[in-house]
Amino acid sequence: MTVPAAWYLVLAAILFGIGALGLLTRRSALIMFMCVELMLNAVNLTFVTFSRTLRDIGGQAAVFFVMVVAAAEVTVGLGIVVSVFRRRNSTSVDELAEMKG
Amino acid sequence: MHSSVWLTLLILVPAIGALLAAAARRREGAAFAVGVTTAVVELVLAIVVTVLYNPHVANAGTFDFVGRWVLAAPFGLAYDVGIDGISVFLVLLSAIVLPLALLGARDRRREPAFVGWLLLLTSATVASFVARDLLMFFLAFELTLVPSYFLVAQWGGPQRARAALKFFVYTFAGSAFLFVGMLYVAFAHQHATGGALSFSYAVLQGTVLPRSTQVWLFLAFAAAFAVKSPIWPFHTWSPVTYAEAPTAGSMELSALLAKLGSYGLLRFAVGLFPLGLADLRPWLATLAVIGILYGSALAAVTPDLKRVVAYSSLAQMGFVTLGVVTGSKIAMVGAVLLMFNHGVITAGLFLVIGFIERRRGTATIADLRGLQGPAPVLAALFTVVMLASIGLPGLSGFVSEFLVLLGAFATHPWWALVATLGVVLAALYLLWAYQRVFHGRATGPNESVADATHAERWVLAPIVVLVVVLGVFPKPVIDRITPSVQQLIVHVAPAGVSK
Amino acid sequence: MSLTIPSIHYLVLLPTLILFGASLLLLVVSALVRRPLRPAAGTAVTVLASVATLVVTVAQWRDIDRHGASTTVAHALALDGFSVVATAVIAVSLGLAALVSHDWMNRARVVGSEYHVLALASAAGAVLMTQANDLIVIFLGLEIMSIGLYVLVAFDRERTRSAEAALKYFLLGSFASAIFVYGAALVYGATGTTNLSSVAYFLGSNVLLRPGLLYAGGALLLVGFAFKVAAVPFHLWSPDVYEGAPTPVTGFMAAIVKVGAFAALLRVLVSALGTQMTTWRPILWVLVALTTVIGASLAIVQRNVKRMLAYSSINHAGFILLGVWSGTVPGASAALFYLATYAPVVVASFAVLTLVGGEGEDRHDVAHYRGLARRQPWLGAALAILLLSQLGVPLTTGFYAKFSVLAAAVDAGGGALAVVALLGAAIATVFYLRWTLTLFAEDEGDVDRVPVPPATAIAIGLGVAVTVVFGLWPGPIAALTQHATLLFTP
Amino acid sequence: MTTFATVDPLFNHGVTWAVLLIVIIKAVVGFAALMGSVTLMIWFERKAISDMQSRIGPQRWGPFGLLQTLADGIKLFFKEDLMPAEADRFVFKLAPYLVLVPALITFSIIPIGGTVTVAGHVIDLQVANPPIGILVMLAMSGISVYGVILAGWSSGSKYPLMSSVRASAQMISYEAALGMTIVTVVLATGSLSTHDIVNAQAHGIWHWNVIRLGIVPFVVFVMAITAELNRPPFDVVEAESELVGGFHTEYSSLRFALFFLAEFMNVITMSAMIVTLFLGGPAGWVPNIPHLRWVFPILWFLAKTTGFAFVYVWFRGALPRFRYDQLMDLGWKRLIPLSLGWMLIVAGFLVNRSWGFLMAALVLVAYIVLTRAFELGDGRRGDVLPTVGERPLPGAVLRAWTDRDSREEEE
Amino acid sequence: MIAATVPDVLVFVTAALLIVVGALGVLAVKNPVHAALSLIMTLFGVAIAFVAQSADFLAAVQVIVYAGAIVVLFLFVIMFLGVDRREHVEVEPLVGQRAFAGIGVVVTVAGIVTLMAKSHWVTGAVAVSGQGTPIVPGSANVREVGTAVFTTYLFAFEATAALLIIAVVGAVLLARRERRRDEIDEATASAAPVTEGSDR
Repeated sequence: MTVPAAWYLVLAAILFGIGALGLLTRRSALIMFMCVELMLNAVNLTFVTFSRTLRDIGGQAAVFFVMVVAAAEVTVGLGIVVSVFRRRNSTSVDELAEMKG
Repeated sequence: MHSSVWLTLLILVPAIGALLAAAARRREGAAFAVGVTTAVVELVLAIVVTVLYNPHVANAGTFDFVGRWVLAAPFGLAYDVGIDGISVFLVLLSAIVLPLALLGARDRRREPAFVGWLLLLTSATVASFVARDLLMFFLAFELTLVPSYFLVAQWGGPQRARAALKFFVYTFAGSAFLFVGMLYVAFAHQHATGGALSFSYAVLQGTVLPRSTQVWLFLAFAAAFAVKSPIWPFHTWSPVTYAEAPTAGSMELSALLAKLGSYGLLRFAVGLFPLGLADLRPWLATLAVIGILYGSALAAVTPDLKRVVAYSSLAQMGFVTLGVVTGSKIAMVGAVLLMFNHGVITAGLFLVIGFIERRRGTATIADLRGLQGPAPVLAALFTVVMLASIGLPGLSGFVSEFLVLLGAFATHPWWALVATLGVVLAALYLLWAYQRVFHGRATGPNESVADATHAERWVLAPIVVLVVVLGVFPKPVIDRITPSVQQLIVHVAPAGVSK
Repeated sequence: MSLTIPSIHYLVLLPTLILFGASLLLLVVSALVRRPLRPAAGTAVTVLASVATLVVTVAQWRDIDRHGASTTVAHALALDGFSVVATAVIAVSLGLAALVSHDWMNRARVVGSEYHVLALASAAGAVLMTQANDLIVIFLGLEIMSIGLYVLVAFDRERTRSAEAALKYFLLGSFASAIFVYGAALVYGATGTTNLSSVAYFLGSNVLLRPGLLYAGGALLLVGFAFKVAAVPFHLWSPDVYEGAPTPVTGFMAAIVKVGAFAALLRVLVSALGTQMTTWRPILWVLVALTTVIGASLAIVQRNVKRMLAYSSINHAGFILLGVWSGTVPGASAALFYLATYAPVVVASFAVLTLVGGEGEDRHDVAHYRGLARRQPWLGAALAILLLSQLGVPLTTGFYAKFSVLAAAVDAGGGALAVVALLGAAIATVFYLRWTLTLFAEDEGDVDRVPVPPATAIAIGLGVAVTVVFGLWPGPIAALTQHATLLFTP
Repeated sequence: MTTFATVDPLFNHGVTWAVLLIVIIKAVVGFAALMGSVTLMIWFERKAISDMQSRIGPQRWGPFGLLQTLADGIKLFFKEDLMPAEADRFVFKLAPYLVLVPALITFSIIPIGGTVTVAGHVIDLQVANPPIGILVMLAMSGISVYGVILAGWSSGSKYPLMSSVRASAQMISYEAALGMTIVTVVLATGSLSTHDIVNAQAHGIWHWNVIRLGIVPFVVFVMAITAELNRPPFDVVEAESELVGGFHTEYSSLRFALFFLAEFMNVITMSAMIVTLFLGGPAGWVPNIPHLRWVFPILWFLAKTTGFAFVYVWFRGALPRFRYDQLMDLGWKRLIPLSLGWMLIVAGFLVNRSWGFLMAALVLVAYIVLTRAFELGDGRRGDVLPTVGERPLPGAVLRAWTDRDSREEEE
Repeated sequence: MIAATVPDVLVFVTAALLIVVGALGVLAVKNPVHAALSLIMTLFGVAIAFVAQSADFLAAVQVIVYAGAIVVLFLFVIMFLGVDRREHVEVEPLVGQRAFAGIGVVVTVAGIVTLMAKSHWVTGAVAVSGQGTPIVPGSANVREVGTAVFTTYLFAFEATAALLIIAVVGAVLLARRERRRDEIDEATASAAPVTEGSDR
């Protein structure tokens, strides 16, 4: 038997937090985007851990879908980054100066 | 019992007139003609209804012309009309003010729209006076905002946009409370009886609510009506809006929309939550008295003639409020009568000021002087209306104010005593204003002010007639009001209102 | 080992199949013809698809009448009155938005059918969200809808701002998705399933003595939804995105995102977590209060009409949330009524903005609306009615929408919250009226008339007609939404 | 469908020290064998190419120049290790290992023989038999991209960077086709484990996947894997004429040797993988010689693998390099649709015959649609160079598939 | 629950270190390429955690999809755009925004962990729905995952098809060079005769 589920859950929560923090504090669109991936990975880890604890394969199936979504998001997201870059030579969110939050 | 078709016509005629007027945008003066025709038809209808009204209808409370159709059951929305002694005169008032406003304060700028909004406003006002359903009342009450907003915001003075907005936001915020309170009552009733959602006044009157709830609900209702009325300290929108509005707008606002507030207070807040009133009475009476004194004081010092009337309206509405909340039958009758009389008087005052403004382009007291010389008839007309407003015995204002004070003395002597001071102050500030504007020696542009034209005289004539007739012989009116007030008092009697 | 493939009720799937099928059809056809497709082709297919969807919803409604609500494909999708009405609303929004986009594309000289491909797919995603009965399916529907919208937001290649808005929308959108799916994971841990019916069943048959995990999951789900519907304080993206996106897209987005996200939110909160109402209500209370008041307040200071409408839409989101807050059957149907009446209005409003904004979208200041109703009475009056409807003036659908959510809230014991929301509405009147008044103000005289192409005119006309006709006679929609209750209500 | 034992029989009785020892021995032997064969492979390639080009090739060191590779290695070891000034030092050092390690790991899942029983322990003759088997290979081919892409990037130099970008695009493009052919194999086998895959092909040549699945997946796989390895004719990544020396231009000394090592290791591993997936792995005729029966599968395996290693060398010797756009064209427009369509057909036939024909019909329709779409797409793209008609690839089948549309236009 | 053995703890610690260090790397490093490398590290850590919890199939998919495709795509875009050597940074759009975000995230995560701990980490009934297939520890569960995907999550699986199509269409549309009708009219006018034999 492996280590208690709690360890993995806390690990996932920390990973999620780091991802969220990165998304909120970094200014480079690409890295913000990587942080989203971190968050999704935390979700996957959580799903798998629960799946093991609950002895239900559903959690693993859910991870499968999260991965598909991640792939789709990356495709479009990078497309947007490229598109922005083509129009303005930067991907830094701060430089979206025309906009005021 | 008469058919509710009359009331429906009263609502529909101006609405249709408004559409026709708006459609008549091509031809010069066509809209005005449509407006006047509509106004005359409306007035005739209103007079017919007033005459036909039977104050002793037994089987529908004191309401006549009743009719009820459920329009949208899920919302509890129903078309439910009927009038009693309280509302019949307010309907009449609406019908009287409309032609006066059209004829006396004609505005040729974008006339179709002007006439259209004015007619629409009348329609909404009449609808709210005849509504016997809380939701229908609320709808009409809110609908009055749109035309009056546009009237003020498009045809008003230099500060019109701000004034109109202030007016709209204040009243809208006030009605938020009314709306929630109304929903609460309806749901309380629905939960108690288990039937369909209904906002019918007659039905909701039967709802038994705990005392504390009634206090809260009364406050919620009062919030909306206090803004509209206005009651001190919710009046801050009124002087600026009255001053900035075009003459017709000021007339409608002060003569009718203000009455909507006090009417709502009397009909719905008092009628539905007698226990709430019982707890809140001293506070409301105090506010009313403060309003009387405050309005009078500011009317004395304000530099603008329109604002003088605005503040005097605040004071007069203080009397109405005092009459409504004291709970004595006499005071209530007085309050209802005062609503009508004040409506007539204030419309007259604004008309005269409008005439002056039309001639001089300003209503600032400091710019006016000695108008009596060049315009004696105008001065005379102003004097009559002003004296009525002061409450000179023999004119209509006196009767109603006297009744209010009489009733109030019986129940709230101290308050009444202070309020009496307001009568004195009214004499002071109005006479002073009169003196500054009409007396003295006319110089500069004031010298060449034209006297009242025939048209203007004819417009003011009905007001003068009403002021005099109701001052001398108010009995038929009082006779029609009393049974309804009596009915209301019987309903709220357990709360110890009657005296 | 053999698989038992779950039974599939194709009627349930049909709206999604039609919308997505139309999308694929356009995609394939545009790959197979030599010249790029004219916008007319895409518009025609989209409008037909939305009409077909509407027809299907009628059939679905009859089916529900006969057999009652049901789930299908291993309980992943629910067929209930709620989803049917929401689907119909999405279809209507899609059709109207397609008409508006048609003229926009002609004006901007955009060719090809990609716009409609994406719009149809987004709508399909939104429909999925309304039907989804499983957190994972909600998530996928959310993503299908959002991804289409991200691209649509970036669609205007003339303006840098469009792509920047897309980037911002994308980053915050995926942030929201991640939060949402983390919430789904925690709910899965708390209940052992992601299926909403099973969650409801589990929570109904077990009393959780230590519901911390469930609370955490529910809160995260709520935050995810709050981002999507731009509830304060999760609204920061919305004004920028609304402003940056091509105007027809903004209207489309404002309509379908709200319908999809609120439908899913209702299903999650009311159906699945209905037993936990006492827990999520206080959170929603705060959200509603903030959203209505702050949304309206921030709208006042805007000069750009698109941003103004963005904040106004935040304000509306607050009102719809109020219906959700009630957590009752009337609350759900009130929220649905609100959505059903708001969607056409907002699409039509943005249609007017599209026209006035002009090519290059540089005429979005309130000042550009000066005297519009004088120059073009019909257009001006239409916008005035739409604005007044959003304001909630009686005799428009906006009034009944606000009425029903407030009624539901008061009924559920939220009088204070209703007052707060109404004060928010009172604040909102400031900018609606200021704008309306501008329409009727004297203009400088040398302003050109705005061309009004027929398709957009139809869309605006329909929007106005809906708000006026049902404003005078709200019975049908009200009855429809009242019967459209959720499958599992506590 | 038969159920396969997915768990290594070695672990049937728990993990003991003896078992651990066996695992370690397997790993060491596998590693050593691979390293040894790499030296042989390099020698083999040089010799074979030399023969094709009528040269002699290495001959000085050892018999037939067999020790030439060793000598080259020693030379590289003593050369100066250069670090470009603009380089990203950490990544620059990391990259070679990222190429090497996946190659090694991939080899570990290849079954090189049947089973032997030593002291009661049943030992599979493969380093590891994870239940997810073939996915390890896909994963590792995914990882090996990083070595290439990071090596080029970290050099801080233009041409290597360009080469990296090409490499990443190429590898991603071909991975899809690769994955789908593997799916075809997995569909037919019903298991991901390489062990099961070879077992399923053990009953004669007609059960080999190359025949059982139709020749198409095999051909696609060979092409895709060649592209994955950046081997000729898909070696645009290191096209000397365009990109100097490719992504490892800036590398020298031992690090360069590591790249070199990895490339040849990959050739062997992928040859072995082809043999495992399509040619029955160690399957073959086994003469009934007591105690030596276990040797023959290994010999069969080695023979097949060597044959394939020769094919790679042959490619290199015989075929000119693709242009970059042709390469992408081939990957996206031919191989991916082809492998996808074939996968669907195979899946259909696995259910039953009518489904198979239905799928085939659908694929045919899709093919027609795609051809039309591609043709139009080429027509719309005004600024791109026209594609070349004759594609320098072996195999008439593939040419027929890939060239059909251009031939039609010729007519 | 049986107490964890030393190897299990070691595996966990390895995974946790990889995950946390990698994540912090993404959070902290300047260079996007390094961030991508850190991301891979985290991804591998997660893959190890998957294996340790008998989700071998997912671990493989994790490496194939995330490391093999997603991060490569990242790197590809980074290099394609040439944004690797600089990150335009260090303007605070809102005063104290970063500190605020930091506190917010820490509080949220702490809150989630506390709530989870209070509910003893997991409260769902074991295989409550009865639709899911149970996990067999020690096997790869490929078959079980497949079964779940094609039964319980059949619809979700079909929805992914739509998702991926829309994503591809969107990405192609975004990355394509912009053309407007007038340009295309020109292009087709000149290209039309060429298309017939353009392959030469």
